[in-house]
Amino acid sequence: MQQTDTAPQSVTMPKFNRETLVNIAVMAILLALPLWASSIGEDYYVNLASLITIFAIAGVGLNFAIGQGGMVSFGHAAFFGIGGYTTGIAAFHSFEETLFMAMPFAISGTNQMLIIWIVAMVLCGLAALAIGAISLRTEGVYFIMITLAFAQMIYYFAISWPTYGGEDGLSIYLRNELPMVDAESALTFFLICFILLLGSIFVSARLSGSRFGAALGTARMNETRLATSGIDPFPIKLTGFVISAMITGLAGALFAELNGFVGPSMLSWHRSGEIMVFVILGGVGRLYGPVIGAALFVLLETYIGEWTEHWQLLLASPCLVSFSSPEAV
Amino acid sequence: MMAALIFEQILNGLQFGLTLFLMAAGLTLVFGVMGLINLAHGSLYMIGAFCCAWITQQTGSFWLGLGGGVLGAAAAGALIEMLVIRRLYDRDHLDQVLATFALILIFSEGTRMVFGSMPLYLNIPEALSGTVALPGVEAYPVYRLFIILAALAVAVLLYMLISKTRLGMRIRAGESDREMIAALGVDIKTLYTIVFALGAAIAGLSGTLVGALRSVQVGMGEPVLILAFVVIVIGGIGSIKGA
Amino acid sequence: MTKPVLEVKGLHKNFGALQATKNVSLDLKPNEIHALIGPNGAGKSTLIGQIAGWITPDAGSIYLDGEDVTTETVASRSRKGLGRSFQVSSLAMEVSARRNVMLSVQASQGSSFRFWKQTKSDQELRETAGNWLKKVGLGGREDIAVSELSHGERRQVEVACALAMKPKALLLDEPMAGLGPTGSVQLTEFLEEIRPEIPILLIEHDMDAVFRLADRITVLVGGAAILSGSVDEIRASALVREAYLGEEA
Amino acid sequence: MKKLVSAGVAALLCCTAGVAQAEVKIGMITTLSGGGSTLGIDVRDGFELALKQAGASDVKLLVEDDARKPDVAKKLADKFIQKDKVDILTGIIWSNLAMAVVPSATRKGTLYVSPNAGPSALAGKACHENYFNVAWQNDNLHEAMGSHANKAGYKKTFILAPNYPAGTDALKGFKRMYKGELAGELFTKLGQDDYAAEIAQIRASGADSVFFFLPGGMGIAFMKQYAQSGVDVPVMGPAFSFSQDILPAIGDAALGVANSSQWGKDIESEVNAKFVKGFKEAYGRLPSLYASQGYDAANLILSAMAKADVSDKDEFRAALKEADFASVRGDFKFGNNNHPIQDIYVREVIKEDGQITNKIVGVAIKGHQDAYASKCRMK
Amino acid sequence: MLLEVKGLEAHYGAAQALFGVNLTVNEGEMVAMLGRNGMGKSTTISSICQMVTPTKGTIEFRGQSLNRMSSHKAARLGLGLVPEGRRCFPNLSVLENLTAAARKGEWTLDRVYDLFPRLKERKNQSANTLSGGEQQMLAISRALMTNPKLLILDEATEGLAPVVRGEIWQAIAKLKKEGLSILIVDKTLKELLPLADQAVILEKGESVWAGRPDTLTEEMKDRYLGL
Repeated sequence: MQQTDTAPQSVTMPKFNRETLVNIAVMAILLALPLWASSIGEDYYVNLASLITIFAIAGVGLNFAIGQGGMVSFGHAAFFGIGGYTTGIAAFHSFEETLFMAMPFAISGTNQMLIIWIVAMVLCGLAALAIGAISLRTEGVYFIMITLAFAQMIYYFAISWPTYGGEDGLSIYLRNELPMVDAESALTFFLICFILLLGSIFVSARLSGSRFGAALGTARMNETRLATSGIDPFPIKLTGFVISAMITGLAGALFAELNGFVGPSMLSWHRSGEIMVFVILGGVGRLYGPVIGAALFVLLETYIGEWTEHWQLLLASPCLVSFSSPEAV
Repeated sequence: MMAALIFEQILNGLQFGLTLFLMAAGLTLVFGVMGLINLAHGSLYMIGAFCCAWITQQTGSFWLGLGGGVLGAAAAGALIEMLVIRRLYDRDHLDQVLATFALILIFSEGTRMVFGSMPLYLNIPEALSGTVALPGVEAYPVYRLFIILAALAVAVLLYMLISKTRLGMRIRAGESDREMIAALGVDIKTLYTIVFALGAAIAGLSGTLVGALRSVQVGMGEPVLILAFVVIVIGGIGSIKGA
Repeated sequence: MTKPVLEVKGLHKNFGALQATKNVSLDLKPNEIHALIGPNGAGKSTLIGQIAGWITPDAGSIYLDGEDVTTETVASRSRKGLGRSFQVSSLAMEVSARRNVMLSVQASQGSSFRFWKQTKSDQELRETAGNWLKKVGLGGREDIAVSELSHGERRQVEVACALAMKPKALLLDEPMAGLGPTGSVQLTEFLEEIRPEIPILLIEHDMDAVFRLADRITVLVGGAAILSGSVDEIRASALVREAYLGEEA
Repeated sequence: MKKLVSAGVAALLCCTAGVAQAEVKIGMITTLSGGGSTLGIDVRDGFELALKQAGASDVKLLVEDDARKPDVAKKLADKFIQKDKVDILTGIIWSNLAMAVVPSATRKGTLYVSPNAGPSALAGKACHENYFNVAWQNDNLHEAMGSHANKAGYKKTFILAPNYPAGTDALKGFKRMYKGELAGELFTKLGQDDYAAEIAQIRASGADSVFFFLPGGMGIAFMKQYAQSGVDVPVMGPAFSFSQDILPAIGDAALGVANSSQWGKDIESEVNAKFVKGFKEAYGRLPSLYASQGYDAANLILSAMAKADVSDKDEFRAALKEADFASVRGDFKFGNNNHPIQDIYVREVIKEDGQITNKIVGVAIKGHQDAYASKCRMK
Repeated sequence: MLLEVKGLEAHYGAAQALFGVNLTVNEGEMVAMLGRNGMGKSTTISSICQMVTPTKGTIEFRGQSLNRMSSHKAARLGLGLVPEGRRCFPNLSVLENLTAAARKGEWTLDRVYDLFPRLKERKNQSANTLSGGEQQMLAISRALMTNPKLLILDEATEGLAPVVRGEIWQAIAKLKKEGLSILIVDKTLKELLPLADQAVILEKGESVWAGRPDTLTEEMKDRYLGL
């Protein structure tokens, strides 16, 4: 992650190094395969691509916290789940034609994706604000454990809330709607996800390159430097954490749409670990890393899972070697 | 009637709390001395239970199984310390979390390959089945009482080990100044392996005790691990008293 | 009497039973270099920590340019004009020297919550940072990652970062350590150069440098400032020899 | 996730029969790992046995493990429908999983034949023409036990079940028939394996009997801990708590306990004899009621295949509804909501040739239909 | 020759701390290492004890090369370190501090208590409740309990009251008399120089002078050691 600056005039010229080529290739394949699969009527593969895309968005979110801000959150499943449950609950009320809250705030359910996305992101942002405000006062292991503990609290909360399915989760019988397009179509839904992935990568890149990004990056590399430069690390990190949570929350909302189901497993700590694995597999701090990580993960799960039920063993072993060998990925 | 119920529930709570304590003690020991966050601690709990189940099945003796569970977990702990964990001490916590997360997957899948995914049920030895009358409760299961006593015994032994023996002194010394204890000629690597195996043995013991009560299955350690983490976060990392 | 830029009054700090700082008062006037010396364990780091804001004093107050900053955060003190360098380098190692200085520049402009405009195309920001680096003698080395720079060069970057904040006072914590003989001579010359612009509180073991630079010296022993005076006064003081070198002169 | 023995039966038997009609693809989502795996394994084995005995070469059965997780089941259903393009789904054990999978699958036009779960929602308001339950509506066995409790003269029963759709249905079912008073009512966590707190409450409640519904590993854990607790209040439950798959694990603690079931291995009929014998020969163990349900589910599908082509959905549905097959439990027909109308027996746990098993001791309810049928709009 | 250090260089991260240190200690000898603060004395000691890995140069102890040896193995060869800042284990009692790392030999608890009777009085007290002087005694005793061939004392009298200093110096003199080899760093030349057999001066990470202490001129003292 050497961000050594180039001379100003060459900044406008994109650098075509190997990583850029790999990124372009990965995105092109990710776009081309479902188009092809859809043309021969294999929606299954289109949905697989959507899954990769959604996981990639979740990874982009977490990568912003870890890769940019150095905040190793082990509780991002909380945001993924909140995003998912927002979709599930909105759809539930829309389907049952009941109100989310009675007086004084009568809020009805909705089946409009755009509204749901915004609500999901706002809710995740608020949750991250609360969790971050407490967690970010700690460091290192404590931060990891506290984020884990918060996610676990939300997990138990979801389990013990029978209105929304408790342990059983909620089914979304009909996919929610977007104006003008047929989101029920697998390909359309994939394209929506793909555009949102590009959007989240773009936003994350813009933010990283901004003044705010410079401050956040310094918080990761050397917090002392940041404070000495006269910038309070806490609000910077908190803002970064919130942004990261919002992106991951959007992914959760999309995940719920894709599966037509939300359940507490979206909130489990295994999920947090998995999102972290997307980030690590693709390389911490690499902008397109989560795409590669999510693709590897989903393909391994799908295809190695075909011939051995012990696919996780095959996933974990190389990870273990790479994490514990001196020169990490 | 009400008082009896409350008393019985207190005992049940005590039994559960003590099992958590055993898990948390192992975790904090490892964290306090090595500064390592070990997510795979729950796997050692599971390994203890499976070793016990297997040996009990082979030999028909629960007591051999119990011993085997503890030793098996300790051996597994020592092994992963030497192969993997040792490389993680100087790494950042992200690497520690991920590597031990990978260990969980490996242990879970490995156990599933060997033992299958059917839960195993252990039979409690004759001597421990049945109930005893306690003041306030007319009948309390002997085995639950045994867990309480065993966990208390381990807690006391652990306390003695840490506070009275030379090994314990070295562990505490290593906790406060690792470099200095090495400079005095104590092999810190071996010490760490021992501490890790000790933590694993305690986890294995609680897995074995609880496994016989409930069931032995893949993933059984994780809920306990997560709860133990919460206990630790609340109790403050690194202190055995906190656990 | 000129008004002091930095003033410390009656600072106390205990760690458990250990009295790390005992009623320390000192000040820094415009255009001067005030050196703080003392044997290991005399409480210099604790004192610096309190002045910079990492450690909260138990009693006493700290004034920066007449304003009480005793309860302010590190970042806020930096914004108000307290620049500092560290014993152990505190730079962001993975990025270029320029990036490190750019952060200080943007902070001094108070604009870290700008999310959209890209810093790498922000010519003004880049050039300002570049100028500071040139000033400390790192012209041509601006875009090299700090991890690739030598130890001495990193010290220079740190000073550039501090200067870019346009500080009212500089706090330099053992800037000569690890520089080697030539390095420390160069840095000494540089400090001479900036002395007219910014007063410096200098903590240093290198006595050659201290005696050459300092206008005033304060000796800290066992957490207390036992003596303050000119170079010659300190050299001559029996009290200092005894406390500092353990000799009874 | 996990792919087990699957591709199977058709391939094995391909050489014996000529191709009669288009191949029927069946996707089975069931629980093969974790605490509830014995149920899924028995359903699968019973299903496969029926196919094997029928020599059905035109059936392709795909089996996947849901690990008792709703999200996994949902994912598998999507995969079966989208990728493998199955005609019929089957196999789900747990009602919560069924609720995650069945409504959307049947709505998308896939047939679902339930060999176990029968949540009340799917029998009533949300019934669907593509959904057939070949086992029971969840409440049935519990209702039977409620009426048995009256006959046995219990006046103060303590009841408990896990907190999930089938659990709430169970207690509702029991209470629908039971006339005595309740000593207490508890919902436990699904998958719980320590019942110390519940047993303490039973002890304190002064109950004269305990009715519990804790399927799979939960029941084993409960019964073992109950036996050690020294509480000697008689227990009763639906067959799920004393089914053949878990009786050996519970051990002698279960002897003499009454339980309700729509099936028993001692029902005298040709088809039941063939099933019990075939099952023992093929798998070396006694069949459970889950196995019988899997067996019936397969036979129901086979009976429909003999009458209609699966590509003609309407005709095939009608053929299924006729239920023109020999059920191992005896008389079987579908009600308006595609749920069975059947007899329910009371069994007792006994020891036979050194093996712990069940014996039918009486009939609890005859020709029983579930309580939700009237809410279903289907005719 | 007990200890021989040749051309030692060491870094802390990117910062070079030692630029070439040469030093020898003979059996039964007391060698003083002199120099102002920050000149590399402590780093030299850390390098000898393998707490810092030297980048260049050789260290030989009792005929064995210590290069790349782990710190505990070096200690077991007979290096007894009394580090700068004492570094007693604060959460251990005095007795535990003494026994935790003890190795068999002529130094026993009784002998250590003879040397510093105050430690015996406080044997059950935890180390962080001791005064600075007592902690220093404990640090010295702790090193003695490992029965070292070479005792290394880094600033053993710094920051102590004059009376306590006196006690420590007496003990050091006693140890020397008993024939223990000692490498010592201290700034109180008045007590140190009469005791030492050899002296080495470090200036900015290099050894610039070595010889008998009585040949050290006032001019050199002022140049290298004075204020």
